[in-house]
Amino acid sequence: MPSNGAAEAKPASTTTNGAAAETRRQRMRMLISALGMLPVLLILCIGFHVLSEGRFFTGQNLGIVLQQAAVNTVLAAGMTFVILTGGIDLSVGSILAASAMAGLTLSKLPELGMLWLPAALLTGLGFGVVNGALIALLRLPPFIVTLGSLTAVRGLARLLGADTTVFNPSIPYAFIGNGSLTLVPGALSIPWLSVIALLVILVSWLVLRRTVLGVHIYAVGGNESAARLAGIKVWAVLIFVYGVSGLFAGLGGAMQAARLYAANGLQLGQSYELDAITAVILGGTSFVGGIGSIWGTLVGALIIAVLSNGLILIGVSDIWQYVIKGLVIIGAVALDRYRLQGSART
Amino acid sequence: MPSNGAAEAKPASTTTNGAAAETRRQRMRMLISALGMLPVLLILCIGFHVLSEGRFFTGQNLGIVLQQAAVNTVLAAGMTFVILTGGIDLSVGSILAASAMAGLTLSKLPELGMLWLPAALLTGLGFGVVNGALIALLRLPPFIVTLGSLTAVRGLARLLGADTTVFNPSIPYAFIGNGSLTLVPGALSIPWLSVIALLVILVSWLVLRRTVLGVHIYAVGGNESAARLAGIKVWAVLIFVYGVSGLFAGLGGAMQAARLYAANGLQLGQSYELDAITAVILGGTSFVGGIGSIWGTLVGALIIAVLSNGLILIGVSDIWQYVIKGLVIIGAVALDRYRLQGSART
Amino acid sequence: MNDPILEMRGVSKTFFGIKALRAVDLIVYAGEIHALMGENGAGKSTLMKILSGAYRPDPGGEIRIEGKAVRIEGPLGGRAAGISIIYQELSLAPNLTVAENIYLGREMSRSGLLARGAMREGVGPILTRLGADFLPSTLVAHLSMGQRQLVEIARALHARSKILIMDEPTTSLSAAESERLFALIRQLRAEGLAIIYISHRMDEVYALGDRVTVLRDGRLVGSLDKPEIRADTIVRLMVGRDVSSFYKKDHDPEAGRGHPVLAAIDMADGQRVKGCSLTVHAGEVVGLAGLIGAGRTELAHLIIGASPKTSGRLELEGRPVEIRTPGEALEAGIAYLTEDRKALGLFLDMSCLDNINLAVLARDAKLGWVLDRDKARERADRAFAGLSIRAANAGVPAGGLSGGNQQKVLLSRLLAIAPKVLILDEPTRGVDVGAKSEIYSIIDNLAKAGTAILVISSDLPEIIGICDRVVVMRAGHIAGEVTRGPNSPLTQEDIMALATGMEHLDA
Amino acid sequence: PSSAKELKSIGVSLGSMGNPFFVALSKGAEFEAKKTNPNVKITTVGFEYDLGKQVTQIDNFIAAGVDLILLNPGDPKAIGPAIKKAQAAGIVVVAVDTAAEGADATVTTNNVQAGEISCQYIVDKLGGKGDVIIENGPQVSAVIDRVVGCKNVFSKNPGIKVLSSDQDGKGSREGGLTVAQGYLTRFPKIDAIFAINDPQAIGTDLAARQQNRSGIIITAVDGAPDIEAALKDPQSPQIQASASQDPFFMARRAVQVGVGILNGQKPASTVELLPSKLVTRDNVAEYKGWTSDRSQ
Ligand SMILES: Nc1ncnc2c1ncn2[C@@H]1O[C@H](COP(=O)(O)OP(=O)(O)OP(=O)(O)O)[C@@H](O)[C@H]1O
Ligand SMILES: Nc1ncnc2c1ncn2[C@@H]1O[C@H](COP(=O)(O)OP(=O)(O)OP(=O)(O)O)[C@@H](O)[C@H]1O
Ligand SMILES: [Mg+2]
Ligand SMILES: [Mg+2]
Repeated sequence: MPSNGAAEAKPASTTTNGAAAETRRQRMRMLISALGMLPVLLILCIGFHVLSEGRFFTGQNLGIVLQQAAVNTVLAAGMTFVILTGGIDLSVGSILAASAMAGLTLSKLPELGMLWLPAALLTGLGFGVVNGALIALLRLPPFIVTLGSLTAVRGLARLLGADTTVFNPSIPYAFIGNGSLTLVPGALSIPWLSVIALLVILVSWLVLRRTVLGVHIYAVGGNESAARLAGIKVWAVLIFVYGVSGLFAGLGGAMQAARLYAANGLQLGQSYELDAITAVILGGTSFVGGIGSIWGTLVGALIIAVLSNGLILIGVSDIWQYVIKGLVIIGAVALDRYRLQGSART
Repeated sequence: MPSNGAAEAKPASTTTNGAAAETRRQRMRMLISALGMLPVLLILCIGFHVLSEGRFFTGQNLGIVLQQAAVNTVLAAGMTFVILTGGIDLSVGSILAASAMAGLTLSKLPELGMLWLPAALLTGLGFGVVNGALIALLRLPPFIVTLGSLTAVRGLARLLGADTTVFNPSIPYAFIGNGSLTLVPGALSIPWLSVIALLVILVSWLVLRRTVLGVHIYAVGGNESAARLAGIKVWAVLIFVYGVSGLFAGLGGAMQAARLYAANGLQLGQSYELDAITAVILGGTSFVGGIGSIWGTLVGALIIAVLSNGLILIGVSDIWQYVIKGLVIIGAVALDRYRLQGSART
Repeated sequence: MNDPILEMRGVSKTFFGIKALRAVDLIVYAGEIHALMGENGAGKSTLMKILSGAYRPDPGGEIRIEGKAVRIEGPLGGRAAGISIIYQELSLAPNLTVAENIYLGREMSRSGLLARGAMREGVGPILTRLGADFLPSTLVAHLSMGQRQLVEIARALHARSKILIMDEPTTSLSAAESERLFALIRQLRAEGLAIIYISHRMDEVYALGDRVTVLRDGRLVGSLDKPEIRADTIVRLMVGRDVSSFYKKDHDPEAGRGHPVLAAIDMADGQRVKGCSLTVHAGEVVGLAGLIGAGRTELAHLIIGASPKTSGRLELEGRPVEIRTPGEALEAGIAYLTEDRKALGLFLDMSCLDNINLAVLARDAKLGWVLDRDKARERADRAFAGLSIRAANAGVPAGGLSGGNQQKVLLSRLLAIAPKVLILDEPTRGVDVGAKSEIYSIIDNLAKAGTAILVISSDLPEIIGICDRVVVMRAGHIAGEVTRGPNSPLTQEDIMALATGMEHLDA
Repeated sequence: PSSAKELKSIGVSLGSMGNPFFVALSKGAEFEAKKTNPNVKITTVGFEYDLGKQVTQIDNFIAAGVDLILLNPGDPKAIGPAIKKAQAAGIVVVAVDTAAEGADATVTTNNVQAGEISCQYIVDKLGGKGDVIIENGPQVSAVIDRVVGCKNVFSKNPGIKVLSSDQDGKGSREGGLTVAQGYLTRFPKIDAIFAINDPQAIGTDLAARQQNRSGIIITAVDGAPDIEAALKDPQSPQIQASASQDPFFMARRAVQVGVGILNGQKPASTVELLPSKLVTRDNVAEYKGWTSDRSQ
């Protein structure tokens, strides 16, 4: 019997040790996967800096990159919510265009001009909620619903401006499109567009990681039928995420309108959905749903912006920009897969 | 003991009855879901016939519809293979463009001109196999890989023609693009494009439903790890389906080249992937993989073509065409869901 | 019986630095049923997956089959070596038919074309032998858990191999199906097959096992020959202590039984459940027994609003309640433990912590929405300690745990709710003896505290061990009820008679 | 000339580099720029008719420190603020093909006039009487101008009936083919079709040939290489005229004007309109197309 007792003690202690090692290893693993594509982003930045003879890491250029990443970041943040539930939103580009058109049209009315910003946001929210309702209540596949609204909302955006460009050089709140927030007078300032994008990321992070709703979103993406059985109102979660995606598309529309002072129902936002989805997936969020983080999305959006900016900076021709962009996207994910190989489950 | 035996026989016989009834119910269900969107297609056709004052159901117009549906049908057939495994192929439009460019460029060489058709097919197959290898061997997500090649192959397509429109008014085999196969001389003829599309559907059906490989494709889509455990070479299946998708995109490229006598690396095939995916999903194939049929895809592709043709026929303006198309796509799936509600389990 | 058909020596397996197996030996002879036992997470399934080729072992070990050293490369290698396996996790393609699943990976074809008809005919005999009540052409998606398990068994048997591995094949089977399977297994043993049998049901091991090998923490702790196979010896090897009082039933059904808490009246769904009524009182443990496909799970789903009902009503503590969704059931105080923990229960990619807290997040939240992370961690730690869940910590994804530990995580979620009515569908499926006795004592304590408990189980000894009375379902109807009297204990025979519809014959 | 400021780098942002028109434009720009400074660095990008993308490209040009931006504006007015930003960074901006508000100069084909001569040809051929179609395209200002010019002419002739002008041929062969197939089925009698560019005209001709419809006069605007071939091809007699543009020359002019401004020479007028000449089946032999070698 004593021998038995000893035998019992031994495995117990080793498992405790093992558990500690396990935890350490897990922390490493989580750190690595949280870092995600950051190394790729850094490599790209340094590469472009060298190749562009020092033009990349200048205050002005970094400001431009941030500003260019802003709209896509906002769209991708909304897309992250949607993809986390295992869905997809192809309509963000069209909703962006419709919201910008609605906002600009309103901004030209003398009395109501100041309301253009909320109007754009509400337009986006409205379309998003309709998407969500169709998906959640009629149980239609997200791809088809948002593909349908990609087309239909594009048509509405064109109707709003009677198929012309709406232009308003004196649009209120234009500063959000072209102004900068001065942090240190004369030395450090950040474009308002980037400030908005960062705020969107922060709010998204809060919702996803610090609220009950956030856990529910991950749960619906992880296992929808289990979520339903666990008492989660899946339909409400779905309407929420598509609503957020629409709202952020509306915000993106407002940002573009303020940046361009103009919008065109046909041209604005064409195939923005692909960039947004790419940012989300580059950021490590899984299409299956339930896995991913908003910080990854931010890095993904920055990679796309750095790539566009850097290739022009070093004077690569338009055609080769296509080829290189495509290869870099595949390469980045391959690198990521390789990097995680040791640590991830198969 | 004998009583036991008799008692055992009884539930067995009732369950056999139950099983037979169950099978009958299943057959009904399968018939209904195989019929799929056919009712929607018919409603659309009849609607357009009435609204266009009898112009829709004319031999000539039906020929046009079939012809316009042909390329998308071929792409959607390849996409069906891919989506059945739970994947997606966003690169078909770009591969189509690159194949058409390769074919047309070759067709202008005097000695090798006749080889343009196989060259286009091989170009498509090659890109498809590369997609498949990246997805199957490096285990990269299909969305990202094919998004990357959507961009990179588009660049290559432009490079092939030095970024201009390549045209060849005397391209060999031009008949496949504009000729018709005469069935009853002077009375009945079918455009060659449609003949090719139908052949593609037939071959796809044979492979999917009548070969071992077909079962393996469905198995990989239904439960990838189960397929792996059953000894199926999942990687080979994946390379095959993306190869098929590429090959069919190459065929689509050849069809477009023969139809237009020209190709442009940038413009040709833009956003064809969306139409192909829409056809597949309208046809009832599930994004999750493992569920769907190639006949559904054919019906889906016809719906899209009828919609485009019909709206022009009844003189709906371009803008409203967008709106109506989007709504019809959503409406069709909603109708389908409603129709199936009675017969399917939740 | 002199030369072993299978020798595994010094087999180890490491998952990303975690040792799941440490130099394990296993020797199996032809014509024996070799039971492999051990607690949840001991490494049984891992060892078998190495044998079937699903996992590659760490370098160093050796596998000999019929004396020849073999390297098993992938599932095809396992099959070529004469090994077939029923995996613990069901591994069927739901979108394919029964016949297609059974032939998966080795389909029949004639001149290049698939021979569907021949395949359907080919699986007929084996399905009949297993007593399956579905056709080869049925889609697996339309089968219940138990029926799916029969398909897995049919697939393994159909492969006609030398070594047959069964990893918990009876978890979804009820007594009748299990008996039929046992007869088949004995027959295969007589034909000279070597059968490796994994189960947490002790009675099965006593009934079948010729030899028992026990694993603990990835190590071999001992082998027992037929005469030594007794509950005390096995359990002591497995858990390192005695588990004396296995079924725990301290609550007094007579004294403790309170008012009726849950009354389901005339519930039907128009398909599988045809007008069922039952009542559960406070402090009572009611068993719901029946053959597979009898409709027990469906009835539970109707009660909690997980599927739409065509008729019937519910009363909770005497008052009628309208429950349309599982969420409403939870709000009313009815909690349900699903029988299908992977598909309907757990969130495999989420942490155990989130899995445990999911149902009470809103209740715990600060300001109505903000997560209270301290409370959640406390609750998870308490669950880990209380149910001795084995995982590095509560932060690991639930998918990485062994089956039994996953079950405990899922159960913890329900216990966190502190419901009035607890419906447990196969609560100890895949759970080891130690954990089982823990779960039984939890059930007992809840009953003592006044919770009304309905236990759906296909494990008859379990039902008899823990329940106060047993309601039996047959083909969608309530076939009757078996009550424990002062002098008349519950018996398997009474329950089986009702479940199979032979009560009049026995009487 | 004694250049006060050397031209070191140019940024060019054009509609779509897949269009031979813009390819010819970029070649013209390169030719002229290399003449000024053989080591000049030219970055040419297509904005794919996305205004946002074009503004982004201009930002990138500013960051890259170019001296001159040549752009085909996505929208004549809306691009104004971006142009101001570039000018504030000391960059000279010249618009090509479409006028842009605030640009230092604009060099463009007179698109209204191009539409007018192309449609006047139809009116003349039909003798002022017939059913015609305006096959519209993407609503960019060049297309809008061409349609305006065309409608100007048609509206002056009461005998001409415009059956439809609200379908988008997407500016491509394929779009033209699809739209024309619909038109030909919808209208049993069509006397002439004005397509807003050459690819659409060729697609329209393919549709007509497929349906064995003859006697339809098809005209367009551009004078692209494929319309040259079609105008010489006896198999496509229905394609009869195209109002030509000269992108190579347009770009050369634009660079010349830009370099002039860099050196302090203001042009007389900020907008330089290049007239369009009609290429017909009769004069196509003498036409010097976009791809002919112009570098002498
Ligand atoms: N794919 C995997 N990745 C990481 N760890 C794994 C994997 N499979 C098993 N493990 C770990 O290996 C150990 C042994 O697991 P295994 O499934 O073999 O246990 P088991 O004895 O079959 O338990 P149960 O009785 O619960 O089925 C466990 O700690 C488990 O967490
Ligand atoms: N087509 C199906 N799709 C998904 N799940 C199904 C399907 N058919 C049955 N099921 C599941 O199988 C089970 C059906 O079991 P049922 O209620 O008929 O009998 P039971 O007595 O609970 O038997 P079992 O012991 O097999 O659970 C339920 O869990 C049900 O959800
Ligand atoms: Mg196991
Ligand atoms: Mg059940």
